[in-house]
Amino acid sequence: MANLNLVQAINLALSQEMERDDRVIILGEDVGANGGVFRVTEGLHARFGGTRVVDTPLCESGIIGTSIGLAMAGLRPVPEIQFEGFLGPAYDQLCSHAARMRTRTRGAFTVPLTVRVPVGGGIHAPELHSDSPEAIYVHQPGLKVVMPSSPYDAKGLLISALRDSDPVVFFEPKRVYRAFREEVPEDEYTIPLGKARVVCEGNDLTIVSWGASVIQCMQAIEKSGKSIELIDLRTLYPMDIDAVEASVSKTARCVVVHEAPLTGGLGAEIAARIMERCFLQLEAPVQRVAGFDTIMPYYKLELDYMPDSARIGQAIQDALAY
Amino acid sequence: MANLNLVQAINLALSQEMERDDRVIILGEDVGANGGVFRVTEGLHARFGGTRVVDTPLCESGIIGTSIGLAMAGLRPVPEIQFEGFLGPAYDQLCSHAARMRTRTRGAFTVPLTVRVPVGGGIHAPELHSDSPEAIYVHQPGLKVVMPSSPYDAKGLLISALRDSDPVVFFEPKRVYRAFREEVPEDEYTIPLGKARVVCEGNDLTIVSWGASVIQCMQAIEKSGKSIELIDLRTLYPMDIDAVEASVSKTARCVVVHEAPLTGGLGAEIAARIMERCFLQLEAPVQRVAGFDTIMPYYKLELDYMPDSARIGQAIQDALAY
Amino acid sequence: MFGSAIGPLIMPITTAFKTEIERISILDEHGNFDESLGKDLIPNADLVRLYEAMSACRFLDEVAFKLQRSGRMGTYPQNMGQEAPSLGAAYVLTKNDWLVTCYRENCGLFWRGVPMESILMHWMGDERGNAIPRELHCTPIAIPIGTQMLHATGLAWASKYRSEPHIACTFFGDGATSEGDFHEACNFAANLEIPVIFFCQNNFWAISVPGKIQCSAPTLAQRGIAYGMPCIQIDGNDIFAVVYAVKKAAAYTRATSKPYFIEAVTYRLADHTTADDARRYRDQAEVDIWKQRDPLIRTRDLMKKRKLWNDSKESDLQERLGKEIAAAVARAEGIAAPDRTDFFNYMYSELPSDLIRQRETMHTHSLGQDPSQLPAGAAMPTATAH
Amino acid sequence: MFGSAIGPLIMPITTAFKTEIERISILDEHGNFDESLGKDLIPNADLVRLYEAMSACRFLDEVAFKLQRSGRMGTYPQNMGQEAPSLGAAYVLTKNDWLVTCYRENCGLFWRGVPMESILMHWMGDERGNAIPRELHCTPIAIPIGTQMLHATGLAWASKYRSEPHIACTFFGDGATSEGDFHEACNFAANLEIPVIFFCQNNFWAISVPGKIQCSAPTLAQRGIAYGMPCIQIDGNDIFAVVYAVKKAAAYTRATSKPYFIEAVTYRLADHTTADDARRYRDQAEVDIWKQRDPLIRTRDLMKKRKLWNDSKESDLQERLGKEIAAAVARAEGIAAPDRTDFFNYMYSELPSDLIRQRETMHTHSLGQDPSQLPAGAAMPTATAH
Ligand SMILES: Cc1ncc(C[n+]2csc(CCOP(=O)(O)OP(=O)(O)O)c2C)c(N)n1
Ligand SMILES: Cc1ncc(C[n+]2csc(CCOP(=O)(O)OP(=O)(O)O)c2C)c(N)n1
Ligand SMILES: [Mg+2]
Ligand SMILES: [Mg+2]
Repeated sequence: MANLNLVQAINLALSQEMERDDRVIILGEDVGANGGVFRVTEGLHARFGGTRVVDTPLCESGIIGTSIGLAMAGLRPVPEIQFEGFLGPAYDQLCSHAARMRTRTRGAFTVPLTVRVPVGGGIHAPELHSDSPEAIYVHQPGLKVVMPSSPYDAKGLLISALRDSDPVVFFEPKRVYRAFREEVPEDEYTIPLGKARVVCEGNDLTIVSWGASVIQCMQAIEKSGKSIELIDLRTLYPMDIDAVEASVSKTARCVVVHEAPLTGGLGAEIAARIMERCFLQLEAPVQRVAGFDTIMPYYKLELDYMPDSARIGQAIQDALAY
Repeated sequence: MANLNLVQAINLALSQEMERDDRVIILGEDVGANGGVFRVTEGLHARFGGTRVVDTPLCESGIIGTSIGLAMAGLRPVPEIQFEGFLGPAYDQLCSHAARMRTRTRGAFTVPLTVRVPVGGGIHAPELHSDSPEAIYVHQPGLKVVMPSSPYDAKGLLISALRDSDPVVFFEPKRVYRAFREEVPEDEYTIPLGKARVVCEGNDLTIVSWGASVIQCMQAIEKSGKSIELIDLRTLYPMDIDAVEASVSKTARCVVVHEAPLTGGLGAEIAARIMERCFLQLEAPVQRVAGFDTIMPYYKLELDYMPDSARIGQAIQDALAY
Repeated sequence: MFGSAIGPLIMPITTAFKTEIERISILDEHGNFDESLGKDLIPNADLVRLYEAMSACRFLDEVAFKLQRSGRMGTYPQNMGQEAPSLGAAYVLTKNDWLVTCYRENCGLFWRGVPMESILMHWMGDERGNAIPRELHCTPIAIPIGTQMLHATGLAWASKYRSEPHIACTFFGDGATSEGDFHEACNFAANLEIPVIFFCQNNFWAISVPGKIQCSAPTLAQRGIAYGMPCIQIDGNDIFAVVYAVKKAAAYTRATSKPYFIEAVTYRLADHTTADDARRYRDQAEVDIWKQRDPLIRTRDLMKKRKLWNDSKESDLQERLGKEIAAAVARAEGIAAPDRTDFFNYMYSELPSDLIRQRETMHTHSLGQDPSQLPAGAAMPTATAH
Repeated sequence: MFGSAIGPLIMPITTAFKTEIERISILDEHGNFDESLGKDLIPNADLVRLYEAMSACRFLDEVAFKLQRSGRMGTYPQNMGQEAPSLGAAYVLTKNDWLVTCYRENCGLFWRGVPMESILMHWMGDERGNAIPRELHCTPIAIPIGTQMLHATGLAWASKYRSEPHIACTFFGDGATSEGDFHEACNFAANLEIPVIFFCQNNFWAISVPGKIQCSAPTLAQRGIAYGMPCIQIDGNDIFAVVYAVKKAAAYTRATSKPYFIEAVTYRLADHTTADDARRYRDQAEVDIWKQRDPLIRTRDLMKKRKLWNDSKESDLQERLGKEIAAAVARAEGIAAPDRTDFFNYMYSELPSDLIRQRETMHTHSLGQDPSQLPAGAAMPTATAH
């Protein structure tokens, strides 16, 4: 066991899997000697050499497109995209090819790649360094989408992703990178993709969230003084809607929290599914606490944009009072 | 008045606006002498010349990025992307720049472009020629998204889009292009963006849809023998949720129909909003009839993938029986 | 080498860079044959086989066209006139070298061993046409233009990573060279030293858009200069020039693990696809000139000159092809219809439970409804609202 | 011109293309000055102004660095060492020519008239820093690498469309030339004949990635050959070479409406940004060499040689800049905090009703809840569930 932050836990998972499986290679901008701009790949270049930890040209479509070819040939590339705001140029290769290759070729080719992408706001970064595009990739069939909220989960989920034979978009919440440490086993372990975690149990209301927002939710729960169950989805596709259903069947009230804009965000999908599954039990409409339908503002106002414990608290109150 | 199909109605809108406003220019692949692969720009090159109807290199990001520059300079570019499956390479320019320029520069620059994109399945086309990515662009703040279902609406909505000073993604359902004709006034007229149309009134249930699916909905309504209200959203962002609310408040039951995959599709957003606004009136969960969460299959099976009147009928029954 | 950050700065006007590009033609449309380059390039027996392969591809093309016109197939992109480039490459390369193609490389794919019915099935709207055995080292037909070259870069990199001697050869049109992904693939391969042959089929048109809108430079070959790649321009309707260039490129690429750029000048004699009408945008006079430059004609004439071929061999060939291709069509059309839920089956290595539910209930329930979760009595046509 | 589809095919090996690229250096780091090219290029009075402008930019850079280090500003990309390229361009071009920049072109932007506090405000996390008056013809700082060149293409096209004589000059780094959008912009401009100067600041690094990973060709200038553009390589730390090249490029571009490619070889003397630590990946020896090549030093030395400058002028300048920049910082920091709902206000020409509701209720209600639609008694903290 070691006391690690999110950056360290991911680094550990990467190095253990690289040790174990020489099909795993890392590629991206500044992942080599520099160890990535967040230092997530720190030390890996020194340890595994320049053939397995590869600095690429500055081109996100190229990084993903090349990774697709590597994966089709049987390797397990782990491309890094430096910030979620630069995933856009790779959208087409991810959605038109990575997501489709297995079904297109009836399984003759698969694309076992894991693209790591720092995500979200709250770190005083410049424009396009603070967005939350997860819903975009959940809407694309053929991809899996993961977003851990803690070091322990990150290690187990990343190992699962690296061993998965389908393309995974692995979002790493920047705000959590160095926010706290927790005990992370040295030994390898996996957390299955598609399984949510009940962070804390409760009877009055269910909160569903993922990524950095989970921390804001915990704060809000503490402040509320209510018996609230918090579900961290961990994997966004496939989504563990059974866990959500089980909880809401019990509590009859639900709040969903995410940083991405409200409209078309995953909160909508979760709300719709809760309605489909818990219609008769539901005592209040599912409340969504999300980014507003505006551009994520530059950092002077970013905290006004992002869900915080006050806004989550308001939603808890609204749901309970309904 | 003329009896026009969707292709002709759009062509008429384009030529009238080009006549009226020489800031309007068309650019894209094959839009010139060839008149576009669907012949939507037929005759415009001959009429307005090669400086206003411009064949570009084969590069969608380039087409949109250049259009952004044209629009920033005060022109009103109307780029065409040949099929929605090729909008992916332009995702970044649309979402990272077109959508953000006004707020980024506090209004010093605006991006009045209208990107025309044929969309959807049902025409026996090859792979990546039959998708429905509208939810992706609705989730991006700063864009407007339109999808007409009829020639009359198409002309009025397109003229509004061309005169709008924000970037508009104008999806044209391929399946409707030549499906039927209707009376379309010769004179210019506008249909405001953001206003839905009540296609037919009813009391038992509300169906919400847009694009080519509207036609399948009409068939299903006819077969059902029930009193069903059909709302064609026409504009997907800003969405006329007031119209949906008004109808569902009356009928207490709702089915949403779209071609795009279920998960993260706009049906989720509409369902979530109906729950938020009509919770106490709702007699059944909002039913979603959508594409499955799979890749749109090649055309042998495309009709099994797309919502048809049978599946819509099933949802009507489920909602009424709940 | 991109200058190092420490080199001296030299004044005032110096030459920073200098280059030139060769153009190769060995067997031209007038029957001229260059012995110096062409002599032992293609043994006679192989020449006959190559001609037969081109003829087969041409025959299939015509059959496919008719299938589309009679409603038995969807949109189909004819290959007519462009048989030589992919064929020459497939002929030179080994079976372990990747062919990463677009949609005008049928001839090379057939040479490699892809069954004709696979290609037909693809255009008949059936994914099973893409289930090509991995050991053929061919990727599926690429629909989004310009994207597949990056896959070639990755595939070849994997060979290099495993210290295997295999390279990739990727094909694309003149239009494709306008896409950003084309640039990224060339640049990736050049700078990371990945053994890819970038093979451009310059057929002067991208649907209706003329070549000069894709590239106003004197050649397309010079695209490669941007990446410091060796580049060559060849007569793409000359199977000898193709074989010459691919041999040269493959030797270089295999030896250095660096990419090579080939521009083959060719022409599509048919419409862009069966959905196109090329008369709207190009002159018949241009087409007529290129009909003279047909790769089949000049190859057949040379074979006749060399006494390898005659009219009766030709009619035997056509007869044999007629039968073979009819059989391929029968196989493509005869395959059992896919199950109506088939599109669920290859989505993931393991189907998520929600997709299993969607598949199972697709004809019986609304999408969001898990039958087991409906309230008692619900979803029965006669039940009343709660 | 991309060959026409009807040209003759010539045999067997011919030259398809041939070119060379010049490198220009006028005032080098040893004080050598080439009279033939440099003589009347920059009048003495202007030279002093240009030097002062570079000094101002350098001074601001140092202040900005300290602001970041003391927590008064976010991440900031220093411009140190790269003052000459954008300055020379802004000096040559007219106010109606577009400057489409990245983030190492402060010097050119200040010359054009962009207030220093705008740049500071941008990096202080305030969009108001981008509200630059349109008549300055500058676009906002571009964050996604490689994307802004396409905007330049559109802006310049609009001038051409309106028969205005204005061109665009767009700046980007060596790293940016790896992006697909770079390629698409160059190709668009070349083939559609749009008057853009593509100005590459090759500073040998893209954060930690060395230049040869972005371009393994001998020069970056030869990227332009792919598009048939005239290209030139210059010493980018030599304000004379910059002015020479931009004059030449602008004259060409304005006269022909065709693009031109400039590679300016330069170096960033600081870290990539304040979030970077360049010691992790580059040698101090390299930095030390480039410190000798500083554009300010050689310009100052020349001015002294020409008796235009001396130490007391230098200290006067520094004192003046100290005050001016302190005032700019005060303006940037003194601006009233934006309203907490400000990010709603520039989303659309007219705010959709749903956004109005979100703005109005953002601190009082859950997002989805329109207060007017809540059931009576709901959303009151003391109400009980229905
Ligand atoms: C990304 C993308 N954009 C547009 C299209 C539509 N399209 C199909 S083929 C084609 C022209 C391709 O031209 P070229 O690369 O020269 O190949 P050719 O057809 O001439 O062999 C176009 C525009 C596409 N398939 N993919
Ligand atoms: C599309 C995109 N990818 C990645 C980044 C992160 N990033 C910021 S600057 C930079 C390096 C840019 O190098 P170069 O173009 O040479 O400019 P320089 O910083 O050297 O002036 C990178 C990778 C980004 N801003 N945008
Ligand atoms: Mg072509
Ligand atoms: Mg650089």
